[in-house]
Amino acid sequence: MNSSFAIAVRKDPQGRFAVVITDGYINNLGGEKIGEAAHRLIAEGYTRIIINLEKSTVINSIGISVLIEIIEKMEETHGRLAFCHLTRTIQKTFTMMGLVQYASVFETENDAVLGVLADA
Amino acid sequence: MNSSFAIAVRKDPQGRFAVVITDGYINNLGGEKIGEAAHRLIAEGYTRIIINLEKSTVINSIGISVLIEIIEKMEETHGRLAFCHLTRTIQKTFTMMGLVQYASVFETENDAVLGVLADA
Amino acid sequence: MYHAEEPREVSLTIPIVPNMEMAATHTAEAVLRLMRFSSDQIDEVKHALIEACINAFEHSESREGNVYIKFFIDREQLTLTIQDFGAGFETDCVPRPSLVRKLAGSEPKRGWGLVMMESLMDDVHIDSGPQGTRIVMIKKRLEETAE
Amino acid sequence: MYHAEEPREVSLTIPIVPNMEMAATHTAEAVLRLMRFSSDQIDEVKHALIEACINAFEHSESREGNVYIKFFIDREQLTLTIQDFGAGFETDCVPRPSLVRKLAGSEPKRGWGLVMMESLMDDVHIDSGPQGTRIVMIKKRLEETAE
Ligand SMILES: Nc1ncnc2c1ncn2[C@@H]1O[C@H](COP(=O)(O)OP(=O)(O)O)[C@@H](O)[C@H]1O
Ligand SMILES: Nc1ncnc2c1ncn2[C@@H]1O[C@H](COP(=O)(O)OP(=O)(O)O)[C@@H](O)[C@H]1O
Repeated sequence: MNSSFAIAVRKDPQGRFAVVITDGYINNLGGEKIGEAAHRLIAEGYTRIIINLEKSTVINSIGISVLIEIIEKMEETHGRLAFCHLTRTIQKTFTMMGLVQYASVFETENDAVLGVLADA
Repeated sequence: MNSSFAIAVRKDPQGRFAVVITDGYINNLGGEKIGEAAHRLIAEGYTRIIINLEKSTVINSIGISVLIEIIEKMEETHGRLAFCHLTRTIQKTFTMMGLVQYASVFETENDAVLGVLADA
Repeated sequence: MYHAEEPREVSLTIPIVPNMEMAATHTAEAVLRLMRFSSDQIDEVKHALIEACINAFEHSESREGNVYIKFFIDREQLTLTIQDFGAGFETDCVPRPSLVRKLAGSEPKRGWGLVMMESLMDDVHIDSGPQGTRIVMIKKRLEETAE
Repeated sequence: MYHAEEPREVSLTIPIVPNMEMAATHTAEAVLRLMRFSSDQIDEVKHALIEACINAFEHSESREGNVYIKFFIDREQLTLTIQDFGAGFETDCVPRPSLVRKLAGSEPKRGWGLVMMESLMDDVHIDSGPQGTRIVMIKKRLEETAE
């Protein structure tokens, strides 16, 4: 309901992938926090990143533009970005933008893990 | 969030008390539903009734006036009415009205059960 | 981020439609959260606001059919006004409700709205007459949140 | 209960303050739920409304400092207007965003607000000029909920 935003990062013990779990409204500030977390993971060498939006049901276009920066960074390292638990509105928006051509979308975090690890 | 309202009734297998569990905004319609449930229980012979408001965090004065009708009915049958899981605002309001002189207030449903069964 | 120094005003106009007071409480919740009021204070304001709205819905007989709500927030407090252009009422003639009398059956069960507003807000002022009713309610910030 | 036949209008005025678009989405949610729009439709309206509000916040340069939102609901649809009294803009001169160009670094990452509104609403009309900007968006009721 309010505009507070929190983020958690979970790393695969074997270092194959990392999950960024968001909580709250993804506006400019929320987007920036996701961006920072992703850039840190990329700097640490992660090439497979999952963003779990289960607890973020509201996003604005400024927040989304940060996600594009992450995709740009991941393309440079030939990494794979995946999203899971998108609301129908967010999925519709990502599709309209063409974002789903550069990042995979999965129902659950588990599906996303299997997805980013496939043909690895 | 919306104005839908639901009610559930749980009866003690030994018939010593019954719990009315509310869910949603207690306005005139919500109040009426609670009133009907309570009056049915009284008609069935229950003299100890607990109203669990855990899932009702918003109430209006029309809804409250129905609770007074229940107290009135319970007084006639020398019954005991108890409430549990009141928000601070609802507790403050019940206290301001003097309602807590005629009905006991407990933190949890379990406390309320022990309360209405005490000196039974 | 928001700085409590700057006064802010939010206006909401709702039609007289059953349960439309919920639009007012949801607006109140969002606005007061942004303005850093505490959850308990927000809850009290929501309940007082509901009472003022349903009174306008039930009693105002407004032909024009709307209720006008304003949230004015500054460093010290929220000033909330609820106005209708209905028939008005004699504020001095409203009897204080008594639970004892209500349980004795000597007065109607209803009649708790105004005392609820008074109990939940720091100040309530009612201006009512043939031009309608305007309620001004104040909720002071708690010390910690004003800092 | 509410009958969809009667048109209803709700107005909300919010100040230009970061995150104040949340007050608008919460009002929208409560009003549209009462007016029996589906959850998915409400969610789409909320996101379109956010974009219109943050555009007014970011770009309008309004001195007067408010955004005026109106929900007009009838049997067929919601008509939502978002207005500011800012500087306005040339609607014809806004380039369509392209993800390919953005990823190639040849255009800024931002610039998705207007296309989001168009994608989420059934109709979007923008009136903008030196007197400010007024966006009129329409969301039609789904067949089932109109009954
Ligand atoms: N906005 C209003 N317009 C006209 N009359 C009002 C208004 N608000 C309150 N009143 C009058 O004041 C009385 C007391 O209101 P209240 O304490 O809220 O109890 P209740 O609404 O249950 O009667 C109402 O019965 C009504 O006569
Ligand atoms: N209310 C407004 N007042 C002035 N300019 C606006 C307004 N809304 C949109 N614009 C202009 O239209 C452009 C495109 O808006 P939008 O598609 O929402 O993307 P973004 O806000 O990310 O730039 C803005 O950059 C701005 O120049």
